[in-house]
Amino acid sequence: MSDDRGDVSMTAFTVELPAFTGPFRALADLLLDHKIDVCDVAIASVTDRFLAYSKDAGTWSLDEATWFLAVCAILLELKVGRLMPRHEALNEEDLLGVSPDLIYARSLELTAFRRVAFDLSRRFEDEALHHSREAGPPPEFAHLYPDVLEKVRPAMLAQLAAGLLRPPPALDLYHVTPIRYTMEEAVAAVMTRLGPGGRARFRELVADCDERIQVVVRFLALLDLYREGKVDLAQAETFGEIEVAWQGAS
Amino acid sequence: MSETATDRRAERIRDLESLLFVSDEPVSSTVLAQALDVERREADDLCEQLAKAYAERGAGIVLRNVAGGWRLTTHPGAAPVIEQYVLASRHARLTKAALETVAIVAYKQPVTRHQISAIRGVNSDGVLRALVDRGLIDEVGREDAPGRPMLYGTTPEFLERLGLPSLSALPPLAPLLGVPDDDAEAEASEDE
Amino acid sequence: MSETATDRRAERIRDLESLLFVSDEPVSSTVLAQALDVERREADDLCEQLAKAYAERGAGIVLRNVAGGWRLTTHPGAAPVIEQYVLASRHARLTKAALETVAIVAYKQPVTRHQISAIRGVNSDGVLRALVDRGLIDEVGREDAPGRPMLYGTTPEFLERLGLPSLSALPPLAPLLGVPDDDAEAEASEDE
Repeated sequence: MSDDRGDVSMTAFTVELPAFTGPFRALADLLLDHKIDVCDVAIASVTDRFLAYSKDAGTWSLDEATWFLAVCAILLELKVGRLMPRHEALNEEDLLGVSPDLIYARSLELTAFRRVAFDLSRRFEDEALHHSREAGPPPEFAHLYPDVLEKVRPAMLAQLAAGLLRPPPALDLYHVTPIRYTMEEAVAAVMTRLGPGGRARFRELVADCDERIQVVVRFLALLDLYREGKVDLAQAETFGEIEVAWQGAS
Repeated sequence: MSETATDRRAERIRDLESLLFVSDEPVSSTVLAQALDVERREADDLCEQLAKAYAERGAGIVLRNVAGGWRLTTHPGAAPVIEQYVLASRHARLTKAALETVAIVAYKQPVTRHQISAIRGVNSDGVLRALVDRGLIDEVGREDAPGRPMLYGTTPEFLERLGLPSLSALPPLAPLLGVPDDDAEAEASEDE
Repeated sequence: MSETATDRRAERIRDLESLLFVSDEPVSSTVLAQALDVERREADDLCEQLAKAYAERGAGIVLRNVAGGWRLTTHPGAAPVIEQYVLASRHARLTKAALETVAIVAYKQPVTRHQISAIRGVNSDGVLRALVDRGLIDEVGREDAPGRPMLYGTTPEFLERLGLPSLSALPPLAPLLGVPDDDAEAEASEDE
């Protein structure tokens, strides 16, 4: 019964985003099904809206709050995985709780693509030994088309010029503020400050951070370590100090 | 009579060779047939005969069916001489990430950027854009789903760069999937 | 011993044929000799042998010694077929190489021959000369640099043919380069 009530309330909770407007539950389903790109959704504004909604509703269902938090956590993880460079090991199925069989099938699929990619690279190389003739008809035929620009449009020239003059794409993070801090760095910083068997408060772990984004990345690193079972996190009261304790093997 | 027929065939091969020589892209057998005033099938026959003649005399030119048409290119053995002559090899090598991505697009097309990232397990936006810039893949439409995400597919240039006549000439993926997976088998038997 | 020599000669003719095939202008025997690593005289011999072979088999390609060097062209007998094909072609009458070159000159002028080749990644001398011959681009001065290389720009005829009042009427390149696109600009102005 309580489940039902939770469902009803969550259905009533709607969001208005550029990518989607409607019940949050429907949005979550679309995101988890990869129908909408998680990077197109500002999770912070969803959270703000949820808090406002909860306040207005006046009642708190533990079920719906838990469900909301769990979904947001998964979305954040997915988003981090998408945004962070070189976080190759991320496996979205792990996070989505899909069956191990499916994860296995997915890894086989990627392996197959990698093998095919190797085959393609050899074909590309073999084929690069063939050169085609781009010169077109010899000058004897020039009289056939006195106006060679007859079918050429300025936009076509612009496209061609842009294709040739475009700088090579660097690491692509166009949809986020440039992040100059890496997870690796942040993990190393957390581990240095904790030391083996050490304890610290989160406040201490980020004391040297200059920018908010640096704190965020360090917090994500902490979550990553928590997920791997290397640290334990405790928070006695809401908005209280977060106690971090090293649990790693060495 | 028979001699005249042979002469006409020789003349058609000559015209075919001239036509392929001036073209800067693969020429479909339909276009060739029209230009030479023959059946499409005969156009293909003539191309095959010409290709064989080149191969037999070890010519510096080869004729192959790529990207939906017939195209003359240089013999691979002459590549060192050509590359020295024309300044530089035009195409930079593709990175491992780019190869992996173009493979996924080739076999899964039309496919969204997000589906690609999901298969690769990493953000593939940058590599996807680089492949579009290189003309190997292109936007081919939008998926009929919320947000209407862009769909990507391979270009004729992709086939040309691989020397393949069509997408169906790509090596099959199924044998590489190795372990038979239950879903695939179930689907296969449903199809039967 | 003699067989090896014959093989080597066959290989050189193959390389020669490849080289002439990709070239869009007459190639001097000096350049051919250098590319094939033979004496100039032998390069001419090889060309004559190849020309004779084409003539004997009634090929669609002929090899001619014209002002400036050796050049492959089509057989005169095939001219009607070529003319029809060229006129029916739905493509722009300029080759991709020519279009690329004229696009670079239009947007980067004044620009040197060397800069164009560097941007395109291939030697563009022949294509450049053809565009000058066609009156679409012209020499506009010399760069104030060692060797004082020639600078190229587009002609008034180029603008006229495109129906543009002036160079500033060319579509802006910035949005196509993807760097400061419309979204980014909109965001930037919102931030202010």
